[in-house]
Amino acid sequence: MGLSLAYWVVLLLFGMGLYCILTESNLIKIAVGINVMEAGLLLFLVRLSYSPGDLAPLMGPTTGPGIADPIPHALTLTAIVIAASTTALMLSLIIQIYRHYGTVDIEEIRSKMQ
Amino acid sequence: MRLRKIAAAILILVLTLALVGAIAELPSPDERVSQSALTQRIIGKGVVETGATNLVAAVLFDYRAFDTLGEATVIFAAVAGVVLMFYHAPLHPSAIGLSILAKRSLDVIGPFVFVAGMYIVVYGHISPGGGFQGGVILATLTILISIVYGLQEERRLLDPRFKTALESSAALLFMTVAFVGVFSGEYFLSNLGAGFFRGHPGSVLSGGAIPLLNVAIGLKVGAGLALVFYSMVKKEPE
Amino acid sequence: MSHLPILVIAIPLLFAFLIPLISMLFPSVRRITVTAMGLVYAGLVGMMIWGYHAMGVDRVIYPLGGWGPDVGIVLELDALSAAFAGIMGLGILLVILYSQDYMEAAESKYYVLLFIVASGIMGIILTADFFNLYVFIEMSAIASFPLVAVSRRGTALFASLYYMVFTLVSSALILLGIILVYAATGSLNMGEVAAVFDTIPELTRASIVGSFVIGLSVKVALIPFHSWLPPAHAEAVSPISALLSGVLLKNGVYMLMRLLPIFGFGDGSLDVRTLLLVIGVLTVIGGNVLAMGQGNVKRILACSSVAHMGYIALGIGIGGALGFAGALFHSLNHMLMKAGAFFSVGCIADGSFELSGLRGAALRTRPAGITFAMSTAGLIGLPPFGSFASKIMIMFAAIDAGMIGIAAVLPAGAVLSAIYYGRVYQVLYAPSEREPDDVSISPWQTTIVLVVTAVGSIATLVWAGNLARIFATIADYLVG
Amino acid sequence: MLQDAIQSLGFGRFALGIDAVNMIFVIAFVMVGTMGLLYTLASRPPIKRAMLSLVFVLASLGCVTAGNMLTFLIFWELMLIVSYLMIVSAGTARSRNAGFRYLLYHVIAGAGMLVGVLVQVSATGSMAFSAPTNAAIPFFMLGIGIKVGAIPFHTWVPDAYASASPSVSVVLSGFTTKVGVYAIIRLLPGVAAIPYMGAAMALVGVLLALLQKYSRRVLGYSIVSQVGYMVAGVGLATASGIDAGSLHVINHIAYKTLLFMAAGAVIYRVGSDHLPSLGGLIRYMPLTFICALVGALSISGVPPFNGFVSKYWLKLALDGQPVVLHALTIAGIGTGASFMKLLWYTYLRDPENRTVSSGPKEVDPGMAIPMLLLAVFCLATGLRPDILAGYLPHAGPAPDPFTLSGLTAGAWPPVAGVAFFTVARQLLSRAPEPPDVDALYRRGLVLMEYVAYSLARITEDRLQGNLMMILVVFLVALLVFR
Repeated sequence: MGLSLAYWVVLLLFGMGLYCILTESNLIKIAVGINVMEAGLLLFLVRLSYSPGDLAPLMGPTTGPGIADPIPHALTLTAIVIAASTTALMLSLIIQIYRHYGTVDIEEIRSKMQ
Repeated sequence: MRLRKIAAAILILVLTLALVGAIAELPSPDERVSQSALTQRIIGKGVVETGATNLVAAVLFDYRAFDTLGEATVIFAAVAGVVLMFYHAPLHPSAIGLSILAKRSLDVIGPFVFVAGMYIVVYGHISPGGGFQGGVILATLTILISIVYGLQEERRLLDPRFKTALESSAALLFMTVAFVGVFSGEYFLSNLGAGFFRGHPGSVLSGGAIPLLNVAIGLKVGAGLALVFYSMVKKEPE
Repeated sequence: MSHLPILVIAIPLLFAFLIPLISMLFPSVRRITVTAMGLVYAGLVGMMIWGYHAMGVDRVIYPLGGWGPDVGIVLELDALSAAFAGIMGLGILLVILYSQDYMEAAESKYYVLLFIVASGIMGIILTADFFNLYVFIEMSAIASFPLVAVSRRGTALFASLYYMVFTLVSSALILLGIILVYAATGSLNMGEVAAVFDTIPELTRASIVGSFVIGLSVKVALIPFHSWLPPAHAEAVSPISALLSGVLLKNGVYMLMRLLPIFGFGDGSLDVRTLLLVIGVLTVIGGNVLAMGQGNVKRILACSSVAHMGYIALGIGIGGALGFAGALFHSLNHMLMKAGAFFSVGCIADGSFELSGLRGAALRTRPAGITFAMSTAGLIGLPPFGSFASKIMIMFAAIDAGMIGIAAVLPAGAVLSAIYYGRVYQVLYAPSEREPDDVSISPWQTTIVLVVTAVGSIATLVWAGNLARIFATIADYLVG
Repeated sequence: MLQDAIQSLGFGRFALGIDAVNMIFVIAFVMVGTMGLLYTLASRPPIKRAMLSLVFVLASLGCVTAGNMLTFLIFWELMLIVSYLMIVSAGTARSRNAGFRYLLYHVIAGAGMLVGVLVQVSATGSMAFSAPTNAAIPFFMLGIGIKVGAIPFHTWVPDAYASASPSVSVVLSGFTTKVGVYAIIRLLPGVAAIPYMGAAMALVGVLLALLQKYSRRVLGYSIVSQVGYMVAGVGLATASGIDAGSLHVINHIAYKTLLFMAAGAVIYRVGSDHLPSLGGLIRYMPLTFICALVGALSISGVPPFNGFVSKYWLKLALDGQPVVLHALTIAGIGTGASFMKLLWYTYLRDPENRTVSSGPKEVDPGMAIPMLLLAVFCLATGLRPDILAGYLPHAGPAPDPFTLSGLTAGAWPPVAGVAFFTVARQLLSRAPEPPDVDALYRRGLVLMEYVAYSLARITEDRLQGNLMMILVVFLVALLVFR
């Protein structure tokens, strides 16, 4: 299919992240998986705004005709911050869980909860 | 377990292939005509309408400043959550810090890191960067201090209560700027329309409220992330 | 009226930013301040709804920063937003008031997060911008994760993480949908997207609708996406359980109601109605069956929330305006009853909510013992409680559409819920050996909250005629 | 269009009113309700329980005077809530379990009614009572069937009434099933299967009543049997059938309440209603015995008591239905036998049990007065059937029962029943209490709860398996619903 390479990378990241969430039993790796998945989405958003040869959306004296769409950039920034916040929160939860159960393995935690 | 891995792999493969179809139908950004009316408008009039030459900052702090308020709140919530989570958490970090060599090095580069952070914050509306990016650099400074000098020293320099107060005050600064629009008869988060100083686009004193918002966000993010780090590694219960 | 739509979002945020400062500088006045803040918040929401009503227009648009819908973000207040703002605002106020007695020693961060949730909910309800919607979804979700874990028990921590992973995956799906919307239309404003939605290529349209519907279904906890809900709602402290079940679940409901008409119910490519009907039936039956298999009062209530979301999904899935109106009405009722049930059970039991240890507990607490019975009877769907009327509306919509089988699912769910609530009554209201005089009376503020939920769930039946007419007008305007 | 639909649901338009059809029900409920409340008050219950009884009577009055189906439904469910509270108010584990089962039965009944009513509204466009559409009939059959205690849903009747506290079961026993009979008149006129349903109830009910070992269980099963008569009558939907059935309703309420009062009096004085351990009470409680006797004669249809009149009219109305008619006649024999058994074990035979022979006292006047009043009522309306005939729905010319053929037709089944009991007494006393279908239901319930428990254990706490479901459904939605 006629997708550019960047889109394949997006799908690859998205799929890898999902696969990691679905199969890893280590909580930290699940958190990493979520981040990878979100990274895929954000790359998609950024790629949408850019076509080869575009300039960054900084208006100066040398403004050319091809300027990248600034909106996805702004959205991406926002989404990155949100992803970082959730990651911080999730990691702190995992730390607390580790202090409680002495493990970050999801199966072991489940067996200890019963 | 192996079964789940195979199932997950197949599932994700099929799903991504299904998404390929959806993406392939999208208008390709490689053709210049695909830029929407919205994009063209912002590229065309952005500088005039906001006074900021960094269009990303223009979108982030003016056209879509409400998103930025939301994301600042997200950080605030995450910080509150982390602090809540570690409210009574005892842990034993290194209290001594690293060697004298590292300490002296930090003494030298510390001010530069601070200046770099502030620069990125203050110049956010005319060059790449902005409150979030600069704020993160400011927060790394506190992390460096706690690693090199130990948490006790960092705590002595920057009391967590001070950080909390700084974070809240910075958020309140953001709100104040946002409410100026309301009180001047314009709308919430109005920028130039509310009478903020336009300045000459490209200079530091330009872009109306955007630099102010950048500073507020920078302080808030810096204080917030420092608080997150401190909460995660702190020693004594407060 | 002019600035009220932004005030209901900005003022609770301001409160959230102020609370740390206040509790640092004047710790003694925190309680009264928080109460006042809650009342101010609810008052603003009330004024906004009243103002909207008084203006008599279809929609009020508030351009943020003065930018119109073509460039910036606008807030849009229409009848659906007003209705949900009322439901959620009341719910939040009750949660705040109830927390004051229940979480006496709570850290100030608890209320910070609560007000952030309050603000995020209003943002979701009022915004007319897709990406802004995502920001507010995340805002209210992120503030709710630590609230679930606030007790710091191991099970609560794990439940919070479980909830978090599910929510993040669903948010990622929603974000995917938003990105596709932007890529396909070049716009993020809901009205503009709705105007051109039919021109999007079919595969993309299906993917957009699919990712939104599935993402939102996870948020609404429809089966088979429900499994995060019972642990999260059961392990949280009681006011937060009420917040999650009574208020936050309605976020997803609101978004389904707001977005599905924009997507034309996926006509042409993805048949959302059939999907919702299938999932709805599964959810009503499955949720109740799961509730039957629990031995913990709060888990039972949590699973029954799943089932009630199934009722609402059915109401939406039936497709007609009447079903929509019934789903709206049921949202209101479910908020009152489920919040009331969680509030009451918080007073009845402290610490452990296992049925085996609660013999006769409801007889020893007043008025929680009585309000618990009332709320749960309402959850079964018996008169004189409002859910009777909303259930009738949804069933009637199904019968009118020729789906008697779907209509029969709702009372079947009621029968199943009678089984497990009957079991709960058998334990909670069994006289025990303890002296009858050690009845514990709830503090007055808690009592007010309990009475409001109980009386409210009756009042919705008394005024069912007017409420149904209001909700029908909204639904008519939405789906025509 | 939409507003019309809301309008047709009739929210907020509650209507109550008395007309020809429900007049007799109102009279019956008011009269017996008053007696029952007097009796309840005389037993000095906690004030809450007395209040519940009052609310219950009012709710059932609301149910029969409801002017539209929504009002009817609301009162129908209110009755359920109140009667559930009344049953469990006894405070024993047994009453709680019985109350739980009662709740389930009647929630199912309410569910059936709700669907039926809505189907009806959808067809006619209003909440007014109307002849049922075909789609609504099965749902009404389910709902009303449970309410009247139709086979195989009858088991809640003895279960609930025998487990509640005695004063409660006096009030409780009169109303619930009768409301079901009223619902047949209003909502299910002219469904051919209903008279047969009534016949089955009459037969099975009396057969099981004969084999019970507790007096209130005998009474409970005989309610099923007697309600079967009414169902057979009103199910005909002819003027004479409805009249006869309605008359039987008021007669039945009177004598069955009387019998429950007598049984309750025995429980208050002796502490038990276990038939094998009672006996000889005629010496200590003669007044109670007389009342019980009047009740037993009335229910067996012995002239000139009131049961005789209504049963006679019923049989006339059922002329075209030989199967039903014969079933009712056989049921009449069984009724005679079971009430002979009741009287024999409680009052007539020599006591084997020491506690009884220690000499319980006669009932208080507070309890005796309502009993006597009801006994007088039973006799008076038996002698002068025209007192009530004017209030019947059709108030048509009623045949005089006091003819030779009428008297013999009324008298022979109870006589045969007494004879049967005398002959088969030894046999009956050794017969075990028969199993009923509710053993099966309880098994089913336990099985269901076990399945639910297993399902809940299997599905919960499986983070990744459940996450995968999201993707599976997403994929299915994308691929299938396209």
